[in-house]
Amino acid sequence: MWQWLVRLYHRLGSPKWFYEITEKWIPWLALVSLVGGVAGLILGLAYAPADYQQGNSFRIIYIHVPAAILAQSAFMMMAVAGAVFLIWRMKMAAWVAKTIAPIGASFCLIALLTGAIWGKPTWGTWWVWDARLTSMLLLLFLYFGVMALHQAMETEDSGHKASAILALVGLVNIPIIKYSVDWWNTLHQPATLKLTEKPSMDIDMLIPLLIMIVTTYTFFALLVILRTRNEILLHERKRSWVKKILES
Amino acid sequence: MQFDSFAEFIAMGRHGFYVWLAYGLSALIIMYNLLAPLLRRRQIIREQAQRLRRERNRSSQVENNDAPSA
Amino acid sequence: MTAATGSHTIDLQARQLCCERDDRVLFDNLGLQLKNGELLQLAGPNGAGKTTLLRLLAGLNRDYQGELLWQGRALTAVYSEYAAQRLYMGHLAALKKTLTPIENLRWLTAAWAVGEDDLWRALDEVQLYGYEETPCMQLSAGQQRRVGLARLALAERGVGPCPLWILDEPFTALDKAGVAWLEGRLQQHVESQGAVVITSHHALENIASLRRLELGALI
Amino acid sequence: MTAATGSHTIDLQARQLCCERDDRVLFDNLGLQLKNGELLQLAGPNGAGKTTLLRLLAGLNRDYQGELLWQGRALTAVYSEYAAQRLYMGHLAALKKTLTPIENLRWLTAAWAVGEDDLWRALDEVQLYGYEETPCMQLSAGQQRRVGLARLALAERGVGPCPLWILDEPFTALDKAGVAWLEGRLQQHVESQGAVVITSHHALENIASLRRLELGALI
Amino acid sequence: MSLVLATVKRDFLLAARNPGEWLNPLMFFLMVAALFPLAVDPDPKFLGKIAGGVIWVAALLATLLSLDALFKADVEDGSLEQWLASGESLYVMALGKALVHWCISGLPLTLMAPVLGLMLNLPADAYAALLASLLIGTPVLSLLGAVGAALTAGVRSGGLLLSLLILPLYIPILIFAASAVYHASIGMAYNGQLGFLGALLALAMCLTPFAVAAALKLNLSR
Amino acid sequence: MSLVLATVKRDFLLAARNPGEWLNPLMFFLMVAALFPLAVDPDPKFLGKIAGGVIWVAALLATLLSLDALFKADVEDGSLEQWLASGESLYVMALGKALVHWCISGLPLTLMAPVLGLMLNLPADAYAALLASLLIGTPVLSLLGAVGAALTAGVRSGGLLLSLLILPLYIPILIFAASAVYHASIGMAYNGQLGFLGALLALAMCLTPFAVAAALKLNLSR
Ligand code: HEM
Ligand SMILES: Nc1ncnc2c1ncn2[C@@H]1O[C@H](COP(=O)(O)OP(=O)(O)OP(=O)(O)O)[C@@H](O)[C@H]1O
Ligand SMILES: Nc1ncnc2c1ncn2[C@@H]1O[C@H](COP(=O)(O)OP(=O)(O)OP(=O)(O)O)[C@@H](O)[C@H]1O
Ligand SMILES: [Mg+2]
Ligand SMILES: [Mg+2]
Repeated sequence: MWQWLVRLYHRLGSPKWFYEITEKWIPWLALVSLVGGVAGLILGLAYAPADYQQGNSFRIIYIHVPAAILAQSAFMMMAVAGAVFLIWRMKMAAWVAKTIAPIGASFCLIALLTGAIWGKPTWGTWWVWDARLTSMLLLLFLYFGVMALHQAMETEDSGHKASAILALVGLVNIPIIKYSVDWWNTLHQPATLKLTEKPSMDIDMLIPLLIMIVTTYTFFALLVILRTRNEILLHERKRSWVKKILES
Repeated sequence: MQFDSFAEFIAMGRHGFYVWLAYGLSALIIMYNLLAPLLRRRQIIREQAQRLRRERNRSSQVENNDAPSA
Repeated sequence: MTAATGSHTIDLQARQLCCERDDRVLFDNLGLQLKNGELLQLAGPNGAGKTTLLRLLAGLNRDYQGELLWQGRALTAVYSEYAAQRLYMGHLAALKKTLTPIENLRWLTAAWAVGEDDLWRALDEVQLYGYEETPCMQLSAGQQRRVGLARLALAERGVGPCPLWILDEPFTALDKAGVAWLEGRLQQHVESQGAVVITSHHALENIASLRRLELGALI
Repeated sequence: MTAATGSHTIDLQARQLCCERDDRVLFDNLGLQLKNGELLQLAGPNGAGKTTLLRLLAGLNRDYQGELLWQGRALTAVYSEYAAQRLYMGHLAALKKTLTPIENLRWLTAAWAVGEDDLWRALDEVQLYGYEETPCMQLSAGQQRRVGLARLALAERGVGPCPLWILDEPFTALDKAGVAWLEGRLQQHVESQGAVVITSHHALENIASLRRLELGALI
Repeated sequence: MSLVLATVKRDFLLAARNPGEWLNPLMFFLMVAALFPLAVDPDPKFLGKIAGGVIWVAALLATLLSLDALFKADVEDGSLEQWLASGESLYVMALGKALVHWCISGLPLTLMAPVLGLMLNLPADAYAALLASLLIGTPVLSLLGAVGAALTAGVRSGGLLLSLLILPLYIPILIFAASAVYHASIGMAYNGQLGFLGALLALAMCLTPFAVAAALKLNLSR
Repeated sequence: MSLVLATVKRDFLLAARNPGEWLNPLMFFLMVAALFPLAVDPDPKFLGKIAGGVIWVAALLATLLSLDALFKADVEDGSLEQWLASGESLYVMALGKALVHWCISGLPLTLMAPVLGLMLNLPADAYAALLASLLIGTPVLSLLGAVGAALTAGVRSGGLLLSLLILPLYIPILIFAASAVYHASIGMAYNGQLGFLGALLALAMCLTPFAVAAALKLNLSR
């Protein structure tokens, strides 16, 4: 088992292996994303029953919730990749961390935008300082910080390291931020406006949601792979195997 | 199927604007995320192939220049 | 040779110049005159006041007693006219580290009518060929200095309309080839009726019309 | 002579060192060894990689391939031990402009057991007598460099426990007397079994055990 | 003039090369505005009442922070010395620098403000006044700020000294602008305030460049 | 260790030689707090309600601004290079720098806060909570801020980038501290909040120096 992990680690650390293996994965990931997306959206938009309170506006959930969940876990992945880079100096990890940042930020933005749009018909306002919303906004800022820091550093390598450090510090802080914001909000503000937290969901509503969540993760993997391959091409351009690709 | 007609589907019972705005914006962001790496890939390949060609040319020139003296 | 330098008469005079810094008199009752075709080297030990005097002559420091004249008129009175005819290079290179040599040079020569090609050729001449589009922060110490010196290369091509050069330690960080190039450049400028004031600890032996002004040893 | 330098064996080795910056290979497969009593001058044109190599040897840049050994062990592994025995002076002088030379020197030598008197004497030796309590921003370019060089004067007095000196262009901005002093100081240090690595465009002729390492001409 | 134009071009180029220069003030603007509900009270009705003021304070602070770098880099790398050596008019140079500064800080702030209005629940009637006041007010901030930036350019850790010098000068703008937004939000006329801001702008355009030019020359005493 | 001590001493000396370093944050603190009544509504009752929050926001922004210079000067003049060359523990160095920073920014702010309380009509019951929360909270601000300052030390115009990086991390402190003051002002217990701030302080003391040390090493890639 350990042997196998070590081998996997070394393989993952090899840009060539990654580039070649993902060549095979891409069509499958794209297919799953496409089929899942189409199926989830058709089921969610057309077949799921309308919410008895919110009517059809609740259908935003099928993009909102997957995006929100993904945005949070992407930050974790980014920090872990950054840590791997800091500790073992694995270049691949740095590239992966670098590519996750803008994608995670995009999903964070999607969650915020769709949430805000959803808020208008449900709460009558685009934005309230609810705990969830606030911590999501702060997450977006953390993403922006990581990206801005990366591009501000003089050299690529110090950019990788700096943003990895920041991502780790942010990772420690996310639970603290979340906790404090939850606590602040439940204390300050009576629960006039809350995300609808229905304990149980209609199964017809739930299935498309699950499909969309899985699809979002697949799509995320696809995006990360595409961007990482670009980094590989750029940084390994002097290796003979890349030259072969360039010449073809 | 929850909707009787396409028009109804679009209208989403008063909430059409919000639903479609949300999905529209998301689609834009997602499309950007999908297209950006693909376009970037093409750009990288174009640039690097050019660079390679330039280097090839230069090194072959140098060899040509060197040949008589050697 | 160059139209620009030929058509101007250089006449910079200092009379009874006196400057003190923090109660130490750096120089007192100093007089000098600079004409076309001359090179004046300010020499002296560290802290003698070379940089201070150079900045006075350049009109960048007005904290002195005595008179400074350009073509017979007070330097402060004809400053903008004077400024258009002298090139000043201090310790600081006025480079933006995120910009490339070509972009920096374009800014440095904004006041001159210089074509793009001239800029590229000037960079080539100071041995920055191949580095024209590398951000300056990635250049070595000597390469960064060379970006600033490229202005002198331009002047040679007849496009730098500055007959009077005022240079503070221009040899800093240059390698042997660079030093030789700069010496040649100075010589050439002086020969074509320009004038140069320079501070340097470097011995400038090859230039005919060299004058040295030794500033007081403090130590 | 000095207790400090005599008691340490210097043994710095580089094996198959290779470093590239932005796709340009600066040096490749470079090997060198430095022992007590040796002076190694890194020479070469601007941009050859002298500063880069110097920082690798000082352990301040770890972006290289190959091996760097201090007394047979990897430099990074024994870094703090190594650091205590080598003195590094880069382009930047680590001076605070609002503090005086004596205050700056006190900080620069914090790791050594140096008495107040030694500090004053060291400043005196680099010709900063009378400027000990002038804020550094009021010093001339050469005088500021001298504050940093005062550390070398201290080492001479047997209190600077650094047998290995790593200096980047230490002659910058020095006048003739300063250059002479520094050359003498280097000579003396090497004679008393210290070792020096230096980058300089200056020709160091007077030192017996001088070795030059010419880094590649790029141009 | 050629140097001024070249400098304006170069400054835009620098901003493009280093997007942080104009993105960071924007982010800061967003964040200061976001701090308030967190520190004070997130109740939408309450926020709506203070929104105009908070947005203006945030805009002011964001501008203030971005000013620090306005001349400092130029002093440190010797560009300023070259301006002075060029003998060109420092008056025009000051105007050019302030213009660039406004384009990369004031203008984006103005465009971003409606988003903050949404987040702070600004009453719908007040958006026009908010935009108008920012559009007229932020150039004044840039112009006045340039004076402070020039005065402190030679000073290390000048960032705070700058705030100290400039904040008092910013206060009239803040008062009038915030009051314009507030009046708009309760449905009253606000032309008076805008007129005053416009007058300030005209005044600042004429006078501040002199002060900037004089202040820049100070950096040359050495 | 000797270098760390020497550096701490030197930093205090620098602050004494250049009083702006610690006076400016203080002035800024005063002024931000003074801007609010101008921009919002000078009614004392209303002010009393928001006073705690406003004071904390002002303290936070003042700290943020003073952080910019924390390592930047050391990077630029080569002091950082000398630390690294010395081979001494950067962890201790980071702690030392944060300590000095707190002494010349957080501590004076804390001592100044009651004056602001008076100006903003803070309820009498809340002063103890304000002081306690500042005393525990500002060191955390300095420690976390040191991480940001170290990360941006090599970056030109890092001042704003720093804010962007650090503000989200400051939010928990702001929330708990402001809520402590608010609770005190309406006569409720606030030990919980202070306890949380204390826990954050302990955590920050242990962890942030690692991040600072790692970040400082980045500046040596060249
Ligand atoms: C900008 C505004 C909003 C943001 C930033 C936001 C953010 C989030 C986040 C972070 C989650 C948690 C996903 C998870 O980890 O499980 C979530 C879930 C959810 N949100 Fe939103 N939201 C916003 C507005 C709304 C609105 C207006 C509604 C509907 C009235 C809504 C309904 C939901 C629902 C139903 C869930 C899933 C329930 C759950 O997992 O607890 N959200 N949102
Ligand atoms: N931070 C950097 N990033 C990328 N390339 C760099 C960086 N610093 C230096 N270089 C490149 O490395 C090469 C060597 O630089 P280095 O500073 O070592 O030269 P040097 O020999 O010290 O020259 P000089 O005599 O001018 O001081 C140069 O070509 C330079 O362009
Ligand atoms: N800003 C200043 N305020 C007060 N005194 C100063 C200032 N700048 C320089 N001095 C003093 O003026 C004297 C001359 O300085 P200057 O820089 O002209 O010397 P220099 O001849 O150029 O020396 P170097 O060869 O070291 O460059 C020095 O003694 C210095 O202490
Ligand atoms: Mg000088
Ligand atoms: Mg060098």
